[in-house]
Amino acid sequence: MEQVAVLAARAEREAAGRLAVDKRMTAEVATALIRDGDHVAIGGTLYSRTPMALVFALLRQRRRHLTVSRPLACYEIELFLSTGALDRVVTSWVGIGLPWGLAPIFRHYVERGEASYDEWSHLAMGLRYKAGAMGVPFLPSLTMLGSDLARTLDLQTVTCPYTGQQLAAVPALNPDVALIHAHRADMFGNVQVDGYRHMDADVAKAARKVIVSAERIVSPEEIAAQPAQTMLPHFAVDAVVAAPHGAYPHECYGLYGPDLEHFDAYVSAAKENGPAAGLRYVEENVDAHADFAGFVAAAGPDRLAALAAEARELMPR
Amino acid sequence: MEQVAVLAARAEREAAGRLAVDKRMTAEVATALIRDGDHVAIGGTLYSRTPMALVFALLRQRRRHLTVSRPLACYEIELFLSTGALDRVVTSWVGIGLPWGLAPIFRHYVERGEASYDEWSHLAMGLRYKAGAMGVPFLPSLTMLGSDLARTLDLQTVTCPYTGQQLAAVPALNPDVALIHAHRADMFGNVQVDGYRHMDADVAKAARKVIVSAERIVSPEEIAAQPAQTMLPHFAVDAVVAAPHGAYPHECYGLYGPDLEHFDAYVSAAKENGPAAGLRYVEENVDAHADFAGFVAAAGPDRLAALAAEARELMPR
Amino acid sequence: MSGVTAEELMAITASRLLADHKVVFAGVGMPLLASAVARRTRAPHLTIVLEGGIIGASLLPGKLPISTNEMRAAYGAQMLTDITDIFLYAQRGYFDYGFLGAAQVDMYGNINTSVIGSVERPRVRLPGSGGANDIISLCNEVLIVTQHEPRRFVPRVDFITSPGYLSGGDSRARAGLVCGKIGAVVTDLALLDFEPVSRRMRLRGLQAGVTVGQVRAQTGFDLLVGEEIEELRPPSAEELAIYRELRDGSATADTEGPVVAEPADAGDRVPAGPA
Amino acid sequence: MSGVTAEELMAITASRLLADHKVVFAGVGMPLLASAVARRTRAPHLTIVLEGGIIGASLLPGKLPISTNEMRAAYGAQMLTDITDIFLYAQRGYFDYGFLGAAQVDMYGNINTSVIGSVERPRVRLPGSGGANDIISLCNEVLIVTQHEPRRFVPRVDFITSPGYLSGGDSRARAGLVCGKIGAVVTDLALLDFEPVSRRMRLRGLQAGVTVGQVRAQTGFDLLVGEEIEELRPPSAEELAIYRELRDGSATADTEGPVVAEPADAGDRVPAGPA
Repeated sequence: MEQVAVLAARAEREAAGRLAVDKRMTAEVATALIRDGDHVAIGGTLYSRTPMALVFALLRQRRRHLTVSRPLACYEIELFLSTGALDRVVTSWVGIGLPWGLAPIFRHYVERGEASYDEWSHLAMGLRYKAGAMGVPFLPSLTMLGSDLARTLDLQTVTCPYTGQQLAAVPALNPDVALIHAHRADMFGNVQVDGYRHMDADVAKAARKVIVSAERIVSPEEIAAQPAQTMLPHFAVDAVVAAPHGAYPHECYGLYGPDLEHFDAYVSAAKENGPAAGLRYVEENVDAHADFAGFVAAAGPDRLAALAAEARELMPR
Repeated sequence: MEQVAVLAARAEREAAGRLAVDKRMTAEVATALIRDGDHVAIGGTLYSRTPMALVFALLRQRRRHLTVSRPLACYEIELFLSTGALDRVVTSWVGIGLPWGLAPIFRHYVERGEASYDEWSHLAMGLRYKAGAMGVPFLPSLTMLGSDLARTLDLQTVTCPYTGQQLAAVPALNPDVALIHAHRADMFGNVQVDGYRHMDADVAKAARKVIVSAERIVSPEEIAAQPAQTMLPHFAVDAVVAAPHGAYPHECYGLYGPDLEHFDAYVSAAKENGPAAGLRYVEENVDAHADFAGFVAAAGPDRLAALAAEARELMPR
Repeated sequence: MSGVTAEELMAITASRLLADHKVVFAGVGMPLLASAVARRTRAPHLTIVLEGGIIGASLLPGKLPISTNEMRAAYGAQMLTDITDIFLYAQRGYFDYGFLGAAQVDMYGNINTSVIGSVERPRVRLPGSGGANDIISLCNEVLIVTQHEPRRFVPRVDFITSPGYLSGGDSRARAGLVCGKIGAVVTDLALLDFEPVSRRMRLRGLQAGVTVGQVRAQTGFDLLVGEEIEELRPPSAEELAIYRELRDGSATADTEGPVVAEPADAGDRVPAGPA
Repeated sequence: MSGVTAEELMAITASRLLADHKVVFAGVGMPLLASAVARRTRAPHLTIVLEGGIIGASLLPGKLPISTNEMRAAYGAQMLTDITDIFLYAQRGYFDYGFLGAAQVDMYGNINTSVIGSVERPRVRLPGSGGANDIISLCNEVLIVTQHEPRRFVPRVDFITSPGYLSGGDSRARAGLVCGKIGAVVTDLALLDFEPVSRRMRLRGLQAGVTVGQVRAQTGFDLLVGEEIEELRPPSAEELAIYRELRDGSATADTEGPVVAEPADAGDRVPAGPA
């Protein structure tokens, strides 16, 4: 387990003094904030609202010795592993999704001991980010008690001073950088999301630096028109990246469904060729394009239109 | 401080088995759930979205030995005191509001030792409800440390098992009954609120029984049309009361402003006559009407229209 | 006529354990199907909660979600919130049932979905807990649904991802798990529960045509056998039709004639979706 | 020409302490006015946060909120959330400044807004902490703004509602208050801070025309005096005009000619609004 350093994260926040300025930049410039060895938290969950434009920009940079945490991790983990960027995964679950079975490249690295997997419960991940976001070093919970998860991670307990009840002390996590994809943001970094929010608000507030990509960059007036929809205020954000279809081939609530055919092709190759398939995927889908827009364009307008129609059909009327 | 009893509250919740049925009833029937000696938590804050229709129904019943908690308490506290219903107030602040000075009837009772005031910090109240809502006996925080609030309340501390940091252990509060006013609810008790939510979600989830009044009773389909606006699910609610203008003379976000003239008249009388003025207010505004609708009607259509116009003017466009 | 798959048999058996008006915390796949069947049959007021932050999920037949975090899971929902909040509802005691699958389950209901072999150098690295550990720690009652095979029903799981009754007796409570219970284990062969004192797994019912001996042969540990063993009703034609319509989007299956369990799909032995 | 009230003098002096691009956690009344003046003058990118759950508050001149929880406070906001969440932002270190008033303040910056007399049988039961205790415990820097009177500047407050430096030295940190500092005390007579080692209150600046002796006479304890005492600029005509427009809804005041402080309104000595 990493050291709990919520006070250090707070001190850094106090000292950093974010400015209320235009924070728009490209994904490449924004992800250059990330250093070798950093802990990067990726927002969204599994294949929903994954900040894929930012993930791709980070993959392009071939960073080394990263730790990545996520609520539930999908095949982006395998891409980081295949390109040699990742030492450690911190999450509660790694896979592709129900129909596709186990994640073959992830298995390859973890079963050989070439990458490590800190396995927490799903709520524990949520509470780790929440404690980091709240500025406290731990939160008490009834989860993980008695399990081998707790034993493996050396999870500590805490005793309630009023009742004597023994609870798990879930330690705060303050990632170095958070990557978040949102529906809308203004140039200052006021961020709005539609539908459920996964763990994104806590992931971002816990992190020391926050990079947000958004489907649309909107005016501050458009943000103020629906202030209760705002998930993050500008002073919790360092960089704003315009990224239409920025979660593709994953889904973005209300805007486009997941591209399951894309998943199929990836998983077939990964099952057959392991890490080589992961590396090849990055070369063909990340490196081969000038930017993320090129990757999205390669999907073709018909496929994008079909995914958008699928999303619309599922929305409340 | 009351005993921390989050596990008992949970056991009660498990055993109670709320049914997913039509929960509509009158304010009088709903507030009959409240017993002498109960701890009643009142939602909203100060003079915003106070569940006044429910408060009035409870005042009418002349319960005894109640404890009342609230984020910030307004003159409803004085009405409970003046009618002999209240033994103890649990909050961080009691007053009428900036222009009106100290709350004279509240002072009368507390300075004579005829009612007690457990004074917490505002965040501590929020964390007390949140711990109760989360099902944990305490939450750690940096608030209240070193203060006479902590000393007076015998607030305990807890040590982080990872960092050694000493934090306040803010004890869970699980009120017997919560009273909440909302913009919309369906008959099952799915509850939606516009604008900010004060501490209402946590207040309700912490409580053992939950009574919700709503400006409008809507269809389940109308709830499902904006599911991200839902603040409470039906299984957290026991009773649903239709109450148009149910926060009047306090305000309801987007719908009507506070009736400051009504406050002026109340405060003038309270300053002059103390508890007798509070009792008289209840007789004239609660007892004299058959129901809350009668009290609202007495304000007259012109005043209500002016308050509605004031609210509309402040909303984002 | 079409036979009944092991999955159909388990889902429909499990659906009958869900009482009306309750709240069920379901994962995708069989738990969601079982919950949806219950809503369409004997528990129309059952509320389905999904960990993605979804309360009161409806389901579009034939478009069941693959993930609890995707739009299809949110279809028709009464409330959308965030993931952590959903689990905190569980911790408060709002969720009457939780559903879990298992790569391995032992005689005390402990579940492994983490590793086959050692955690340091696993033979198979499984996806991990997801919400499973939380569900078994926090929900009021947990139902375990899994195929009945000796390699799954093991004396001791390689790794306790999700704590059942730990080493039996009061060891669960002593570990601080003061809430929740393991209500039942539903398999393609049987219905089981846990003896109240020892907390060891106990046979309570048999799927149609199955014998106690067959169950014992498929169980890798010494199973307690209840005094009265119920014979479970086979899925009705109506239940099967509803199940298949939900899964496929239309009632494609012929539901006439006697219903017979087909051999379970061997497939992957691990639940591939997050619990 | 119209004179300057004590409140105007304090608000405008305080407004100058707010740097651009920072985040200020303001209460209603003078703190909000001071913050709004700062935004209209030297700190256009200042973000105003109100405890009702409001981030990025704008203000309609002449319609300032009476409560931080009312609609007028939310006018033009960038974000609305709940109360507890706002304070947790403070606990995370997002709020550069917090503003507090005081019924009593002592030489270590401890504040009382709870009781005059004993807590068991108070002579005056004041409203209580509201968010004041949280603000001084959690914000990065706190500014105390209050009129300079001996009955307010007491050697020892009757009750520590909001902990400043407690008994001085490192006693604040030893109590677990490892964040935050008391940056300044702004009064109608002076600007004060706290000596870094003893943490005793220290005179740093004088309002125009005020002497050290006058400040000492209005302070109920032995005040440290800094080596260099700044003379504070009186409010400019522009600052006054902006202040009065915000307060009254139009520039009613004549802002020509020299500006002189009028005697402060005696009034209630307690801050009547929640901090």
